[in-house]
Amino acid sequence: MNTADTAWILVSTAMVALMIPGVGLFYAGMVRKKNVVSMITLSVVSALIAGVIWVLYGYSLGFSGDVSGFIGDFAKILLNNVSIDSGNGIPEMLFMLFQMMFAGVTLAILTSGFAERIRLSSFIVLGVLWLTFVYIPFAHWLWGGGWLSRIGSLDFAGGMVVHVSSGFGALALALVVGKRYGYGEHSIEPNNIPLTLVGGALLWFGWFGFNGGSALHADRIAVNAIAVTFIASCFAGLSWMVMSWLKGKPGSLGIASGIIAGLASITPAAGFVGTEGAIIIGIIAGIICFIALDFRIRKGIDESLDAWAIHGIGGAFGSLAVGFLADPSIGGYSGVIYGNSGLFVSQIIAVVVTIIYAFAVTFAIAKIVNYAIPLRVSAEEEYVGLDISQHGEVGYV
Amino acid sequence: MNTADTAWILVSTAMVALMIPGVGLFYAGMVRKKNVVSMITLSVVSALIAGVIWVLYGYSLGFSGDVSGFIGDFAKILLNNVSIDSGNGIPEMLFMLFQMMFAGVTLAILTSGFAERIRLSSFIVLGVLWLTFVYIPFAHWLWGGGWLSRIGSLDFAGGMVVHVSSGFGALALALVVGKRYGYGEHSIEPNNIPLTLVGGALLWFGWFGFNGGSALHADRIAVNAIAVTFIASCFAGLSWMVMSWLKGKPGSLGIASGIIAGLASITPAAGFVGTEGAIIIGIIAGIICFIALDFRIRKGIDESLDAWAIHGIGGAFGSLAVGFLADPSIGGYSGVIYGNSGLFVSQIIAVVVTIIYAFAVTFAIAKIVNYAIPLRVSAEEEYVGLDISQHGEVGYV
Amino acid sequence: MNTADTAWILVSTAMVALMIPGVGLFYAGMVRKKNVVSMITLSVVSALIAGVIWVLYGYSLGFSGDVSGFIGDFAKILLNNVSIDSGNGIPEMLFMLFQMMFAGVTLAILTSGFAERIRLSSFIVLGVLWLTFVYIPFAHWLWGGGWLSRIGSLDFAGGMVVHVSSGFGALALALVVGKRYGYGEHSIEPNNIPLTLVGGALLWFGWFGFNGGSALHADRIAVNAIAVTFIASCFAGLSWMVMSWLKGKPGSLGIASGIIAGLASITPAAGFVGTEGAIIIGIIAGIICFIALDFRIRKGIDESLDAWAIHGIGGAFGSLAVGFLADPSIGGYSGVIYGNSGLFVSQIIAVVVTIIYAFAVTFAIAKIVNYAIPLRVSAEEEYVGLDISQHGEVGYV
Amino acid sequence: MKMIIAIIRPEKFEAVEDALAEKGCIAMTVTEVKGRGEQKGIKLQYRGSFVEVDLLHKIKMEIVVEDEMVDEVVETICRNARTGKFGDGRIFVVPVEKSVRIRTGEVVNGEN
Amino acid sequence: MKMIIAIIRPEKFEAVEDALAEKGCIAMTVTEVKGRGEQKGIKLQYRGSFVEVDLLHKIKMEIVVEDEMVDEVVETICRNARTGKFGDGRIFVVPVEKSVRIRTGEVVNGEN
Amino acid sequence: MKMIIAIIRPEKFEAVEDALAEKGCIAMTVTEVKGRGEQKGIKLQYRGSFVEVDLLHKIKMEIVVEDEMVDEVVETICRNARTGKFGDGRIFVVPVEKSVRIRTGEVVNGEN
Ligand SMILES: Nc1ncnc2c1ncn2[C@@H]1O[C@H](COP(=O)(O)OP(=O)(O)O)[C@@H](O)[C@H]1O
Ligand SMILES: Nc1ncnc2c1ncn2[C@@H]1O[C@H](COP(=O)(O)OP(=O)(O)O)[C@@H](O)[C@H]1O
Ligand SMILES: Nc1ncnc2c1ncn2[C@@H]1O[C@H](COP(=O)(O)OP(=O)(O)O)[C@@H](O)[C@H]1O
Repeated sequence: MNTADTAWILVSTAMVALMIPGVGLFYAGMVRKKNVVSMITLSVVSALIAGVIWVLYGYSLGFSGDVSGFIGDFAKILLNNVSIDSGNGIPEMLFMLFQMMFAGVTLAILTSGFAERIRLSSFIVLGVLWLTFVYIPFAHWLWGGGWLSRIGSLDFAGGMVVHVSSGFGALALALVVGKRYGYGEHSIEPNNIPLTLVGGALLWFGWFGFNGGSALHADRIAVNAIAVTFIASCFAGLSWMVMSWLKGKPGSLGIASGIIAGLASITPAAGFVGTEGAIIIGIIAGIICFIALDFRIRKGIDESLDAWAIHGIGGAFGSLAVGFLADPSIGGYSGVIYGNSGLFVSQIIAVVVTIIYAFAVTFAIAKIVNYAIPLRVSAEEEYVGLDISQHGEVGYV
Repeated sequence: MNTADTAWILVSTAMVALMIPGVGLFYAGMVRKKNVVSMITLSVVSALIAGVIWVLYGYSLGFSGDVSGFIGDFAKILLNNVSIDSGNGIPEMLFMLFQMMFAGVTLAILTSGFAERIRLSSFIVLGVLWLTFVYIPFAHWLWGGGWLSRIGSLDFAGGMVVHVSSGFGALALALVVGKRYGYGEHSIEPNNIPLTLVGGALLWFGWFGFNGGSALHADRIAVNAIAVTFIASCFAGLSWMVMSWLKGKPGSLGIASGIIAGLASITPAAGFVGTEGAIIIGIIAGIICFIALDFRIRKGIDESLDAWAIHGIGGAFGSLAVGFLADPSIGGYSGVIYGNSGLFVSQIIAVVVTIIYAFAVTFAIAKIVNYAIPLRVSAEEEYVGLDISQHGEVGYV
Repeated sequence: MNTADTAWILVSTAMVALMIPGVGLFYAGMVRKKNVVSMITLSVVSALIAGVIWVLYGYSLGFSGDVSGFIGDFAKILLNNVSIDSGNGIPEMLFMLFQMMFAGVTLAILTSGFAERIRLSSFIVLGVLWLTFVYIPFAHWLWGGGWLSRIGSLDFAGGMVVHVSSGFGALALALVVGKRYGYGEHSIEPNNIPLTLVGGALLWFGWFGFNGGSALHADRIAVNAIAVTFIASCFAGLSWMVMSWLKGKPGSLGIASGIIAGLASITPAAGFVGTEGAIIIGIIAGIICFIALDFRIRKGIDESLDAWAIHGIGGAFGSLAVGFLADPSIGGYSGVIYGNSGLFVSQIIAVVVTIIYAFAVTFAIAKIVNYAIPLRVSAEEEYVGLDISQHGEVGYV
Repeated sequence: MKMIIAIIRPEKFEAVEDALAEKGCIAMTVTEVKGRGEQKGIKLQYRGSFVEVDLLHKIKMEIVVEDEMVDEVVETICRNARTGKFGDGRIFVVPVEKSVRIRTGEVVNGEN
Repeated sequence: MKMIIAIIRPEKFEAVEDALAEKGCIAMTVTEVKGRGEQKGIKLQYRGSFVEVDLLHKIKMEIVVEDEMVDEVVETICRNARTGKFGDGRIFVVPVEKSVRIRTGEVVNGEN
Repeated sequence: MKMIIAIIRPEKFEAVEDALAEKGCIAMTVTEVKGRGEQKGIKLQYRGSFVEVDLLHKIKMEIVVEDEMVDEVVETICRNARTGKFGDGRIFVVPVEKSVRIRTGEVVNGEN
C-alpha cells in the first residue's frame, strides 16, 4: 500500500463527503424560507441513499466486472471481496468509499430540478432508481471499464458521470414535475444568501478533494488537478461577473454560480489540461453557463436552482474541451490543438450519448414514479412549504 | 518518522478541531434565539479549556506513566519531553495534539446537559474539574495503559472515553442543574435549523478524522475506520428516519440525530468491525437512540440537546457491539460471533464501569460546584437569555 | 517527489483556500444586515483577483529570480516553467498554488478597512494594485529571496507578509476612505453573530493548513507548527476573555477575536518556537490586541472589523517575539533568550520596514485610486447598503 | 384621515404595491406577520389524519390616507390581492387623529 | 368592530391561542415585537452594577372582533397570558371603522 | 388615551428612546418594518439609469399614552428622529378606547 496516496484519498473522501450537505446548504439559501429545511434534507438524504445503494449493489454494478460494456456484475454486492488491503496504490475499500461520495454529490445536485415541490417519499424512490439506472451505468461506462472508456472517451473526475447526468437529469425532472406554483407570476427570492455562500465555500473546498482525489495518488496529476481546478474557478467567476455586470449588477449569487460553472467545467479536464487550458475553460465556462441560465429563464423552465445551466452545460462543455485542449505532457492524451482529433470524436460521442441518455432515462423514470406515486406535493402543501408539510419543522423561528 | 502517517494525522487533528465549534453550531440552532451565541461559545470555550488543561497537565496525567492503573503521572506536564521527532510512526507531539482535540470535543458535547441555563464562569470551573476527574481518567484507563485496557477492553476512537463520558455526564448535569424554566409547559423550538445542519455537516466531515485518525496511521485500519464510519451513519440516519416516520413526520433534526447516533455508535468499533458489522451497528443505533430520546422526553428530563440519548446510549451500545461483532481479520480481535466471549465480558465491564463512574462523578462534581458557586443563572437572566446576560450580545439583529 | 509531503500540501492548500470565504463570513456577521452579502463577496472576489494576478504575473514577481532584492522577475509569468514534477519535496506548481491562497486570504483580511462603504469596482482596482505593490514585494522580501530574508529576517507563515501588510494596510485605507456614515453617533451592531462564528470556525480549521503547510513538508516542523498554533490560540482566547471580563462581559466576538489574535501572532513564529513560546505569545497576543482594539475605538478610527488591531498588531508582535523566543532545537534559529540578539535586530528591522511600507504604500495607492475613481459609494448607496447598491441583492428575506 | 391595514398573501404584495403606485398611493409601511383566518389556516392530510398549519406568513400593509381616498385604496388592494381561495386576507380601516411628518414637523389633523 | 391589540409573553402565546380558539375566536394576526413596560425591562445584577435589558421579545396579537365579543376576548387573553410578574403585557382596544374580506370583497362597517 | 405610532429611521431609535425615557415615557412596543414615503424610497443612479430602492428598513414604535401626553411625546420623537432628509418618517395618532394591564387585569378606558 502506498501510505501517502492513502492519506491523500482518506482526506479527499472526507472532503467530497462534505460537499453533499454543502450542495444542500448552497441550494437552501436560494429557495423560500418555507423550504429551507427541505432543501438541505434532500441533500442529506441523498447521502444516505447513495451510501446504502452503494454498499448493497451500487459499487458492484459500477466497478466489478462488465456485462456487454454497459454495466458491471454482482460479484461485489454487499462489498464482498472489497479489501482494505492493497498491493500498490490505495486499498479498494477506499476507492469504493471515494466513489460512494460521488454518487451522493450527484444525487444532491439533481435535487435542483424539483426544489420546493417534491414529496420526500417520492424523492427516495426516485433517488434509488436514478442512481441505479443513470448514475451507475455512467460510472461504469466511463470509469468501470464500460464502452465509453473503451472507445477512448475520458472523464477525469465526472464531467459527464456527475455533471451531465445530474444537470440534464434535473432538466428532465423539472419538465415532468412542472413549475412551482406561481413561478413567473410573482418573484421567488432567495431567503438567505449567506447560507448559500456558506454552502458555496464548502463546495469550493471540497472540490479540491473531488478533482485532486480523482488522481487516486498524491502525485503530479493531483497537483495539476487542484491547480487547474482553482484557476478555472477564478477565471469563470470573473467572466460570469463581467457578463452580469454588463446586464445589470454583479450579484454574489452570480459570482458563486460562475465559480461553480468553472469547477464543473474543469472537472472532466483536470488531469488532462494545463494551466493555460484551465484559463480558457474557465473564461468560457463563465460565459456559456451564464447564457444557458439566461436562456433557461427566458424559456420559462423552472429548473429551479440551475443544475442544468451550470452543471449540465458546464460538464458537457468541459468534456468537449478535453478533446481540444488535452495536453499530452500532463495526462498523456492529446487534443485537437496537439494534432489529435480522435479524442475529440470520442468526447463528442460520449457527451451526446450521456446527454441523451441522462435526459431520456431520467424523464422515463420520473414519469413512471409519478404514475405510481405522485412526485409532487399537493397545492396546499406546496403553499405551506415543504418544511412543515414534509418534515413538520420550521427553518427559523 | 513516517511522513505519510504524519500527513494524515496532521489533517485528522485539524478535522477534529473543527468538530469542537461544530458541536456548538449543531447545538446552537436547536436552542432559543436568545441563547444561540451562548451555545456556540460554550463549545469554543471548551476548546480553550481543553487546550490549556492538556498542555498544563492533562496529557501527562492521561498518557504518561501509570499510577495503579487509574491515572498517569506528572512527567510530561507542560509538555515536558513531548517530542516533535519520532522513531517510527508519528511524533508524540502530534499524538498529544490529536488527543487534545478529543478532550475539547467531549467537553463541548457535555454542554447539552445545561444548555440555556449555565453561568459561563461556573461552566469554566466545571469544565476544568470534569476534564480532570472524568475525561482524563477514562482516557488513561482505555488509551493510556490503564486498568480497562489491561483487562482487554477496547475503545477504538472514544465510544466510552468520549461518548459515554459526555452522554452520561450530561444526564447527571441535567439532573443537578434542573429543567429550563417553563420546560414541558410551553414549547421550546429550535431557532435556526439550517445552523444546526451546518454544524452537523462539519461534524460528519470531522468524524472522518476522528475515527480515521484514531488508527494513527494512514493504513488499512484508517481505511476501514472511515468506511465503516460513513456506512454506519447512513444506515443509522435511515433507521432513525423510518422510526420517526412511523410516529409522524421525518424531521431533518431527526435524520441528523440518527446520523450522529450512527457515528457515535461506530466510534468504539471502527477499527474492529467490517462493513457488515457497520450496517448492523448503524441500523440498531438509529433505533435505540431514537427510543432513548423518546424515553428521555417522556420522563420529562431536560437533558436538553440529547447528548445522553445519542452519545451516551450510542457510545455504550457501540462499545458492547464490539464484543459481539469484532472481526479478527480487521483489527485482530474476535467478538462473540467469531467464537470469543472474553472480549464481550471486558466490554461489558468497561461499559458498566464508565457509565457508573461518568454519571456518579459528574453528579458529585456538579453538586460541589453548585454549592460553591451556583451553576445556574438567575431566573431573570434565564428569561432574558444567556446571550445578553452572560455575553452582552444579541445573536441576530 | 515526496508523496507524503505532497499529500499534506495538497490538503493544506485546500484548507487555506477555505479561509478566503471564511474571512468573508467572519466579517459579514459583524456588519449591518444591509451589507452582509457585500462583505462575503469582497472576500470571494479577493480570491478571484488573487488567482488571476498570481497566474498572470504575481507568482513570477514574488518567487522567480530577484531584482535588487526588491522584486522578482517575469520568467514565470503565466506560470511558464512552473512544473508539476519535482526533484524532491513538492512540485513547484503546488508551492505556487499554496502561495496563491495566501495572497487571497491577505486581500480578504484587508477588506476590513473599508467595510460597508467601498464600491465594488474600486475594490477590484485597488485589490490588483495592492497585491502588486504591497503583497508581492513583501512575499519576495521574506520568502522569495529578497532583501529582508537576506539580512536574516524570518517570517514563518506570514506574520509580516500576511498580517502586518493587511492590518496596517487596512488602517491606511480606513483613513483614506473615512468613517462609515453615522459611525460614533449611533451604534452599529453585528447582524448575525452565529455567521461570524461559522467563519471563525473555518478560519481556525484553515489555520492548521496555513501554518502547518508552511513547513512545506509533513515533518517535525509541520507538527510543531500546528501544535503551537492551536496552543497559542487557546491561551490568547482566554487572555482576551479575561481582559474583556474585567471591563464588562466576555462576548463571543471577543473570545473569537482573541483566538484570531493568537493565531495571527503565532503565525510568524510557528516553525521557530516551542510550546512554552506559544503559551507566552498566546497570552500576550490576547492582551495587546485587546488593548489595540480598545485604543482604535477610543481614537474614533473606523477600521471597521479590526484587521489592524488583531492582524496588524498581532502579526507585528509575533514577528518580534520570534527574535526573542526562537528555539534552536525547533527551527535552527536562536532568539534573545537563547543568547542571540542578531535575529532580534533583523526582526525589528523587518517589522518596522513592513509596517511603514504597508501603511504608506497602501495609503498612496488608496489616494491615487480615490482620485481616479471614488473608492466610496455615495451617501445614498451607503444608506441603502452595499448589498442592494453594489449587488442588487438582499441578504435575508 | 384613516389608516388602512391590509393583511395579504406575500406573493401578492408586488402586484398590490404596483397597482397602488399607479393610483398615486405610494407611501406605506410593511410588516411581516403571521396569521390565520376563521378556517384555522390550512389543513394538510397526513397519513389518514389531518394536520392544521395554523399560522401562515402574511404581509401587513399600513397605509394612511385622506378619508376620500379610502375606498379607492381598499378597492385596489382587494382587486389585486384576490385569488378567490381561503387566505386572501382582510383589510381594516382605523381612524387616525393626527399625522406628523417628522422631517418638517408639519401636522395634519384628521376630522375624527 | 374593534381591534384588540394584545402584547404578551412569547411563551404564553400557545396557551392564549388555544383558549381563544375554544371561545370560537380563531382569526388573528401575529407579529414578533420587542417592548418594554414602565419598569424599563429587566434589571440584571452584574458584578455590583445593574444592567438593564430594556427591550424584551413579545408577541403582538391583533384580533378584530364585533363589539360584543371584546370583553370576552380581553378577559380570555388576560387569564391565559398572566404570570403575575412584571412583563405580562398589555391589551389595547382600538376602534375599527370598516373591515373587508379580500376573498369576497364583502364589507362590514363598524358602528363607530 | 392614544396610540402614537411613529415610524423612524433605525439609526435614530436609540436617541429617540433615550429622549423619551427622560420625559418619563418608558413603555413602548417596537417592530421592525419596511416602508416608503411619497418619494418612492431612494433613487440610486446606476450606469446611466436609475434604480429605485423602494422599501427601506424603519423602526415602528407604538406608544400608548394619556391624551395630555400626546403632544409632548410627538414633539420629542420629532426632534430626536429628524435629520431633515427624506425618509425621516411619520407619526400617526390613533384613538385607544381601552387599555388593560394583563398582570393585574386593571382596565383603563379612554375618553373616546
Ligand atoms: N378577525 C381578524 N383579526 C385579525 N386578523 C385577521 C382577522 N381575520 C383575518 N385576519 C388576517 O387575515 C389573514 C387572512 O385571513 P383569512 O380569513 O384566511 O382569509 P379569508 O377570509 O380569505 O379566508 C389571516 O391570516 C389573518 O392574518
Ligand atoms: N404604554 C405602552 N405603549 C405601548 N406598549 C406598551 C405600553 N405598555 C406596555 N407595552 C407593551 O407591553 C409589554 C409588557 O408590558 P409591561 O409593562 O412590561 O407589563 P407589566 O405591566 O406587566 O409590567 C411591553 O414590553 C410593551 O411591549
Ligand atoms: N402615508 C403613509 N402611510 C403609512 N406609512 C407611511 C406613510 N407615509 C410615510 N410612511 C412611513 O414613514 C416612512 C418614512 O416616510 P418618508 O415619506 O420617506 O419620510 P419623509 O416624509 O421624511 O420623506 C416610510 O418609510 C413609511 O414607512
